[in-house]
Parts: sequence; C-alpha cells; structure tokens
Amino acid sequence: MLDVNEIRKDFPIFQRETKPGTRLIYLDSTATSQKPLLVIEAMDAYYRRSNANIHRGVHMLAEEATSLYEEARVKIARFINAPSAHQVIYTRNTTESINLVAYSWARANLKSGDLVILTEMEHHSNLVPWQILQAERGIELGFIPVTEDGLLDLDEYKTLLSRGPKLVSFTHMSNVLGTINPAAEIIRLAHEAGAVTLVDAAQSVPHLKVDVQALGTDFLAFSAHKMCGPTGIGVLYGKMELLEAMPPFLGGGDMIKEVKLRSFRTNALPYKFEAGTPAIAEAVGFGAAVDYLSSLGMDAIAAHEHEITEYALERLEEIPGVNVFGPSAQHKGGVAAFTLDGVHPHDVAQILDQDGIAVRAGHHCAQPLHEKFGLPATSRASFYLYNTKEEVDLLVSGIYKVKELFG
Amino acid sequence: MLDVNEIRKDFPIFQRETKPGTRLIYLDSTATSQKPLLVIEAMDAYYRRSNANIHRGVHMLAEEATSLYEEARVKIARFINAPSAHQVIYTRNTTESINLVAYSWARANLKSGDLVILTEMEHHSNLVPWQILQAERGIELGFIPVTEDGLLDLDEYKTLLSRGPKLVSFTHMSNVLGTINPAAEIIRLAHEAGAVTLVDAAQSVPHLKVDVQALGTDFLAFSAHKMCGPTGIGVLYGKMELLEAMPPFLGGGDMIKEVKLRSFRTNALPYKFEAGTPAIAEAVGFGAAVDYLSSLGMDAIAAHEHEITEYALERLEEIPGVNVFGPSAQHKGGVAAFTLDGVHPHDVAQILDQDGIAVRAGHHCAQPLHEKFGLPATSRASFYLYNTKEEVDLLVSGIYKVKELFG
Amino acid sequence: MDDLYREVIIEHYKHPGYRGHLDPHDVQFADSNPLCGDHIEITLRTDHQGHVADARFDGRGCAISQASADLLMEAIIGKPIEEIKQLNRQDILDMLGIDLGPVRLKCALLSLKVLKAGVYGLGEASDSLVE
Amino acid sequence: MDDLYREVIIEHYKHPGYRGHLDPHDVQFADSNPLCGDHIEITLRTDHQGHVADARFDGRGCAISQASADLLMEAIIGKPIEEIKQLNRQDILDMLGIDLGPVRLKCALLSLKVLKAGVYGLGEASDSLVE
Ligand SMILES: Cc1ncc(COP(=O)(O)O)c(C=O)c1O
Ligand SMILES: Cc1ncc(COP(=O)(O)O)c(C=O)c1O
Repeated sequence: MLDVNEIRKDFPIFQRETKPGTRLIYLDSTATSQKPLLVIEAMDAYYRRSNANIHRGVHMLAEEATSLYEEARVKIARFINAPSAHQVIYTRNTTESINLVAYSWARANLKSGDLVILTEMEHHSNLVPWQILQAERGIELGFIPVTEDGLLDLDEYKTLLSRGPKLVSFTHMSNVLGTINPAAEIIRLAHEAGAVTLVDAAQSVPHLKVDVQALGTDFLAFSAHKMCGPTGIGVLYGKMELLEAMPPFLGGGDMIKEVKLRSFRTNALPYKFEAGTPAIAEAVGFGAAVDYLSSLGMDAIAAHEHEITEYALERLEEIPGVNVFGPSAQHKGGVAAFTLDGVHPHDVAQILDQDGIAVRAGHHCAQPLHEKFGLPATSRASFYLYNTKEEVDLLVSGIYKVKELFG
Repeated sequence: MLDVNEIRKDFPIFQRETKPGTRLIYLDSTATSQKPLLVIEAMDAYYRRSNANIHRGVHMLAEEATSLYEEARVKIARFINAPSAHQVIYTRNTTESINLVAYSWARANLKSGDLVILTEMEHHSNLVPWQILQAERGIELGFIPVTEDGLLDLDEYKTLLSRGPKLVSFTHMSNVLGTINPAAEIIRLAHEAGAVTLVDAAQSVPHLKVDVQALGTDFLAFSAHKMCGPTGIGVLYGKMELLEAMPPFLGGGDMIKEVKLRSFRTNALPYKFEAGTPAIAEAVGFGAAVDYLSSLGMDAIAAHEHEITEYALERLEEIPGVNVFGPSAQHKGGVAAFTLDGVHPHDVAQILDQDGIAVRAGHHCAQPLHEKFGLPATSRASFYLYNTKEEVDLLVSGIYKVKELFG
Repeated sequence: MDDLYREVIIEHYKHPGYRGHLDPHDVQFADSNPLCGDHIEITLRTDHQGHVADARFDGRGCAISQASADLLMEAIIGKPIEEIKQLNRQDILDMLGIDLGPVRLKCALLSLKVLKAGVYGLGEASDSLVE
Repeated sequence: MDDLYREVIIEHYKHPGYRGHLDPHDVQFADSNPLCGDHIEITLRTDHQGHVADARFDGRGCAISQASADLLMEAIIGKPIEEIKQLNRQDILDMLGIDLGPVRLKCALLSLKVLKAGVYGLGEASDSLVE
C-alpha cells in the first residue's frame, strides 16, 4: 500500500492554502496532475547547471543536455515496456501525438471511403483530427456505442469491424466515465480485421501499468503533465516498421540527415519526428516523473486509486439528488463525474472551490458523450496517488453545503 | 550601457565550473540562451503554487493558471508590438511556427507551380517545410542568393519577385553569418509584388528590438529558449485577417468551440491553433523572460552585443589561419562562425571545451549555406547580453592553444 | 454563506422576476455558451420613444448566467435603447456585486451579449460586444 | 596538454601510417557523416586464408575520425576477417585510449562502420553495426 501521508509531502502545492485556514483539496488530476518536488527540481537543476541545445553539440553542456534528454527517453521506454527507446517520440502532448499519426500515417495510408473506428466516449483530441481528415479526404468515421452503464458495446464493435476498417483509435480510459476499456481485446480484434490501432492512453499510462508489448498496439499516445511530469511534453509510441515507413510530419532542424536547397533526407527514428529544438528541460522532468511513479509502483498506485474510488462512489451515491456517471468501480479508474439535481455543475464547482475543493465542471472535452447522456455539463472529481478518503469526505460535506444553499 | 557584471549574477549557470578551477565561458547562445534566475523561479513557483489545467476550469488554481498563461501572452504581444494578444499563437518553437504556416496557410493557398521565395542562408527549419510542400504539391522554390560577403543579393530578389511569388519567407538574422537582413525592405517589396511574408525571427527577436507593425510582416516566428526563456515554447505571430481565414492545423481540445461526433466548429483566435494542453509553465517562464529583457532594454542589449562582436571580429581576424564568415560588424549580430586552417571545426570546439569554452561546431542547421561556401562545417562563437570582452580574449587564447597543438 | 453566491444571486436564480417570452416583440435574440450549455433568449418590446417597454429572458444554465439575465432585464426596462448599447462588462459585475474569474465571466456576460446582438440587429453574437 | 587529444591521436592524425588507396583490392567501402563532413574510404586486400593482407583508409575530417581510422588499419592487418566482424565500439575506444561524448563518438566510429559494412558486403552502412 502507498503511504499517502508521506507521498503528500513530496508535493509542494499541498502546503498551499487557498485562503487563510483553507487547505487545497485537489480533485482535478484528470485535467492535470500535481508535480512532486523531485520533478520540479530536476528541471530547475537542468536550467541551473546543464542547459544547452542538444545533438551536434561538442561542448560539455551540450553533451550533458543530450545525455539527460536521451536518458529520459530510455526511462520512458522502459516504463511502457517499449522494445526500443527509438520508438518513443517526444511530442507536446497526447493531442499532438494523435495528430502526428493523423498527418503522417493516415494521410499516407487512408483514402476516400476508408473506415476509421472511434468510440462515443472519445476526448476531442481523438475526434477532431479524424474529423479534419474526414472533411479533407472523405474517410468515414464509425463509432463504437457507449452503453447506458458507460461501457463500450463490443457487439457493435464487431459489426463495425466486419466493414473492414483501416484504423481503430480509442481511449484506454475515459476521462469522464472513468471506464477502463478492454484495450488488449479491442486491439486483438482490430488486428484480426486487418486494422491498425491507436490507443489514447492519456488517462491510462498515469494510473495503470501499461505494457505496449502486452497490449500489442501499433500506436499509443500520452502526456507528461497528467503523470506528475511537466507541461509541454508528451509521447507517441509506435511499432518500428510503421514509424519507419511513415513520411515525416514537421520539417526542420534535427529531423534531417542531410539538407540541400531543394531536397532533404530524413534522419533515423525517433529524430525523424522531432523537428526543431525540443522540450529539453521538460524531457528531463518527464524522466524524473517516471522514476517517481516507478519507485512507488504502478500497481500500488492503481490499488490506492481503486480504494479511493470505491469509497467515493459509495459516499456520493448516498447523497440525495447526486447522479454519478459511468460504470461501477470494478470497471473504473479514479474519476467521478456527477450531477446534482437543480444545480448547474459550474455552480457546484464554484461553491466547492470556496472551501478549497478543486473539481472541474463542463463537458471535459467530451461533448458528444455528454450530448449522448443529454447533459451539457457535469461536475467531475478525480483521484490520484496523493488523494485521501478524508478528502472524499470533505467533498461530500461540500456537496451538502451546495444543496443547502440552493435548497 | 548594460552592467554585464550585474547581469551575470542573474544567471545561476555562470557559477558553474566545467572542471575544478575552470569557469564556464558560454559562447553558444545562438543555439540556446542561458536562463536568468527569475525565469527559472517563475516556473518553479507556478508548479509549487498554481499548477492546474487552464481554460474551462472554475476552481481557483485553474483561474490562476489561466491568468498567468494569458498575461504572458499579453507581455509577449507588447514585446513585439502586436496589435492584439489574439495574434500571438503559442507553439513549441520557431520550427513548429513555420510548419503551422506551411500546413495551414500554405496548403489552403498554394497550388502546383506557385512560387515561394526563400534565401540561401535559411536554417533547415525554413527550408524543409517548403521542400515537403514542393514534393507534395509541386510548388516551386526560388532562392535569394547570398553574396561573397554574406549579404542577400537584392537585385536577384527583385528578379525573383517579377515571377509573381505567393510567399516570401526569410530569416531576419542568419544564425551562421550573423547577417541582419533588411527585413522591412524585403517585406515592402514582397507586398508590392502581391506576396505574403513570413519572417524567421528566431535570431532577431532575442537580440534586436522587433516591431511587427513597423516591419509590416504577415507572419513572424520565434522561440523562447533563445531569448532567456524555457524550452518547449515558441510563438507564431500573424495578421488577424490571415489567421482568421486559415483552416485549423492540429485538432483537439481547446481549439474548438463545439464538437459533435462527426463535425466541429473552431474556436476564436489564438485558441484555434492551440490544440490540447499547452505548455503552461513554459508560457509563464516566457513571460518572465520578456519582462527581463524589457527591463534591460532591447536597444541596450543590441548595443552591448554590437560592441562585443566588433571586438571579437577584430581579435579573431588577427589570428593567422582564422577565417570569419559573414559581413562586417556593421551588418551583423553577435555571431562569429569561423574556420582555422588545418584543423577541423569539431577539433577546435572540443579543445576549447577543455578550457570551459563552449562554442558550437558543425553546419548549424544551415547545410546549403555551408555547401555554398564549400565547407562541411564551421566553429561558431556567439554572444549575448551576458558575454564580456574578457571572454573573447579567452576564446582567442584558446584558439592559439589549438594552433599550437596541431602546429 | 459566501461572497460569490450572494443572496441576491441565489434569489434571482430561484425566483426570477423576468423569466418568460414576449409575444409580440420588437427585438428577439438567443445564444448559448457551448462550453457549459448556458442558453439565453431575450425578447423586448420598445415604446414609440425608443425606450424599453418590457423585457423577458428565457433559458437554462448556471446561477450566475440566469441571475445576471434577470438582473439585466430589471435594469433595462424603461431605459432608452441607445443607453443599452453602452452597457458593458463592468455594469454587469456591478449588478451582481461580485468579481469573477475568466470562465465564470462568460456565464455572467452571456445575457448582455445576447441583448446587445439583439438591439444592434446582428446576425451573430460576438465576444467583442462585451469587452 | 589534455586527455582527449593524447599525443597518439595528434600523431596518427598528422602522420598517418595507413592513408592511401589499394588497387587492386578485395574490399572497398566509403561513407560519410553528413553532420560534420567526415568522410572515410577503406580498401582491403585479403590473403587466401581469409586474413587481412593489407589495408588503407582515405578521407578527410576531424582528428578523432582520421586518427581512429589509422589506428584501426594498423590493428586489422594480419587479422582474420571473421575477427574483424567482431570488433565493436569499445575496441575503438581502447585504441584511442579516451572516453567520448555522443557526438564525437560518431566521428570515432565512422571508420569501423565503413570497415564492417565493407567486410559484410552491405549496400549501406548502418549505425547498428557499431552499437
Ligand atoms: C535562424 C533560425 N531559424 C530557426 C531556428 C529554429 O529554432 P527552433 O529550433 O527553436 O525551432 C533557429 C535555431 O537554431 C535559427 O537560428
Ligand atoms: C482521454 C484523454 N485523451 C486526450 C487528452 C488530451 O491530452 P492533452 O491535453 O495533454 O493533449 C486528455 C486530457 O484531457 C484525455 O483525458
């Protein structure tokens, strides 16, 4: 088990009071996680001691910076069990990772009428890139429906598969329902149908042990900022043969082997997809974040979150007028999106905020999913390694206060 | 005048020794600048106190983070005298900014046979995106030649303009020759010929007062990391009517106003081009960097660099066997790329490094320019606000040591 | 209990005085904030001197958006249309008596945006109307 | 004067013992490192027992790349081809007697990469040959 009281000491922000005497109850890690001191300090030290541009640099700082940047890549590769660090491409975030696949792989491989399968629970980041391609290329989009209890309808998925899709791109874990989808099975079925797979792992890599080889996925995308790391950096993992066959995306320094005035040759992986000066300090911070999570153990983190989530669902469902969306705790990560009868989610969030309780309100970048459930918005509390049952209790009392105010 | 001794105290890295007793002489700011403490601390404080995802967040941290992120944009807009902060789009770096124009504006506006004018002194970042488009679309590339003394041949430019180009994209200052190009005139002539302009300002915004309205350019691109700011963030500035007419580039959260399963509506500027969780801490650091530079005054910085550069050119040219490339100090920013007869630039850089002197060696991402001068590589010393004449003297003695070793 | 949810806001949210729809009307406009699903429709009648004779709002959304719409209707009845065109963000904040962060400000200003788009006879409501 | 530029490196750079081009030859291969313009060509003759009878390198580039090529030629003459296929990055570093950062390592390993691509009869020299 995690020693959460010790863990909380690693995060400087928990010393913060939102107003005198009110401590911060941070229940918004699904949007972005807080950062442990060692991540902040790794970047700090980088800027104070080793800052230089990487690659091609002969001087000591350039070599230090290059080593730090590449060591982080190796750590991240191990964290997701990638066969090689060359398959770990640094991007800005999950969104850019998915767009990279849409611009490079998909534009080279998809033509009018080709089917791309998504799900009804996707984040906008895994919808809009394909909608752009739909408008530009005439590809077709098919959606795995979400059932009333917030699961993917795998029978409908099989029907869609019979139409011969080229790509199946889906979220490993929903950032609204919390649903943990059966990724390995979805991928296996996709491969049987001859489709390539892309896993939006923005919510899974931070919270679960994710092994890309066990999953067998062709592509996988995630962001550092949701897993104790800095903003400004994310990863696209891909299978070697796919990445190698893909045309470059952004053009510029570092992604080339040789440039003439009118032509260029691309560099080897992963540099082929990393044009320009990358997020160097951020890579260093990302490496530290991965070290931190590994030192605690992803299984222990998942177990802790599961316990909190079970408790939170139990307590929230006791409150008259509260409806929590998504499946039961068994199929769910640490996310509780809910409504409170008669009170708008924005008002719920804002009143909770006055007691230092940070939850998010809105459509959480999953507007079609909200529309499906007939809701413009929900309030969402989410849990990570540093949250406690006591914080759940404070959330619950906060919701009672809201009820009273609007009663 | 700048008080350089005081300025050096603002940069923690200058306390570093590269080995016991050897202090760091950093002459590689053209690759990336060092960071003053207040920039490092701004990001540190962001992560320790205010870290949250931005926009759509109702709780206190989300509002703080949003304000910090947007205040930085306003500072940057003022720094380049943009009419509105909505015209300042955050990207990863100069390279991504140029690619954004190539993917969005150019793919919507250029067709086979259309002429794009570049120069022979471009960084790969302003070559490869257009070469990709050349291969994909059949656009034509024309190059303003570089004269023997490292200036653009404006007569040839006028000849190229008579062919009716659609775009003129050029570097404001060469990262190898140091040449400061007559940007306002190049832009005026381009506009007279009916072309749109893009200025690669990666080297100018950090070193000179750049006023986008005085220049009149349609687009302008630069990176934070070269101007005392963090890695992982850059800017594309654009004229409002162009940015508004452009289709989106990356799809995902934040760049949308509304999303349905099969369609979306784009958000207002600048968000239309900022998909996914952006580099929030980096924006905060960028804002602090701009504050820092503004407090010193860009004119004072430029004057200091000019003085150092004049001195460096004088001293370097005294050394038998040393050849400095590019124009005289009058047309030049703080860059001195040179060769030493009989010694490979890598060896020069590496031997200097052993005395703590950091210069870069290679083609500096300007391979066609090096090819033009018949060189595979040069050594490059570059100067910024924190460099001193004493450091130039140490560079010169270092080069004499190299000569001795290879004598 | 707390500053942001002053009694006046909760009161106007729970018991709005000007919720409804005028038919016939001289001005009608509706818009929504897709981010949170707030929706406001405003209908107005003017008299022959160019004053607002009556006004109603309809819609759904958070307390801030609905209360500010109600307060706004109350404030404009009897006022000349020309004066309404001058209303700005600060006027709304003064009516609500609170300070708001950027996200909630959008909720508070939705009704003013709708109102101004209506009286100017615009095709679309733009954020610049309330800046 | 300093570790990296040990006398042996400067010596082999300034006065290489094996610079040249063998004609006829049994093995020939050339490659360059576009980043710094280093270029190395290697030619070999083998005897009927499969040993290297003679070897030469030609090219241009930095002291590290040229000296390591010269040291490598010296080391392989008389050796069986099968043994040459086993040479790796550490062997080169041992010959040079120094430690190198990632950028200069490429310079040092260029000649080994060329040599191995040649003896394996490959069409292209790949970095994986020297990993
Ligand atoms: C003239 C010029 N353009 C573009 C770039 C690319 O900048 P970045 O690597 O930050 O994208 C550089 C940086 O080396 C440069 O000097
Ligand atoms: C499931 C899912 N996918 C994608 C994203 C986008 O991540 P980012 O904003 O870091 O690109 C998120 C983050 O909100 C998410 O929850």
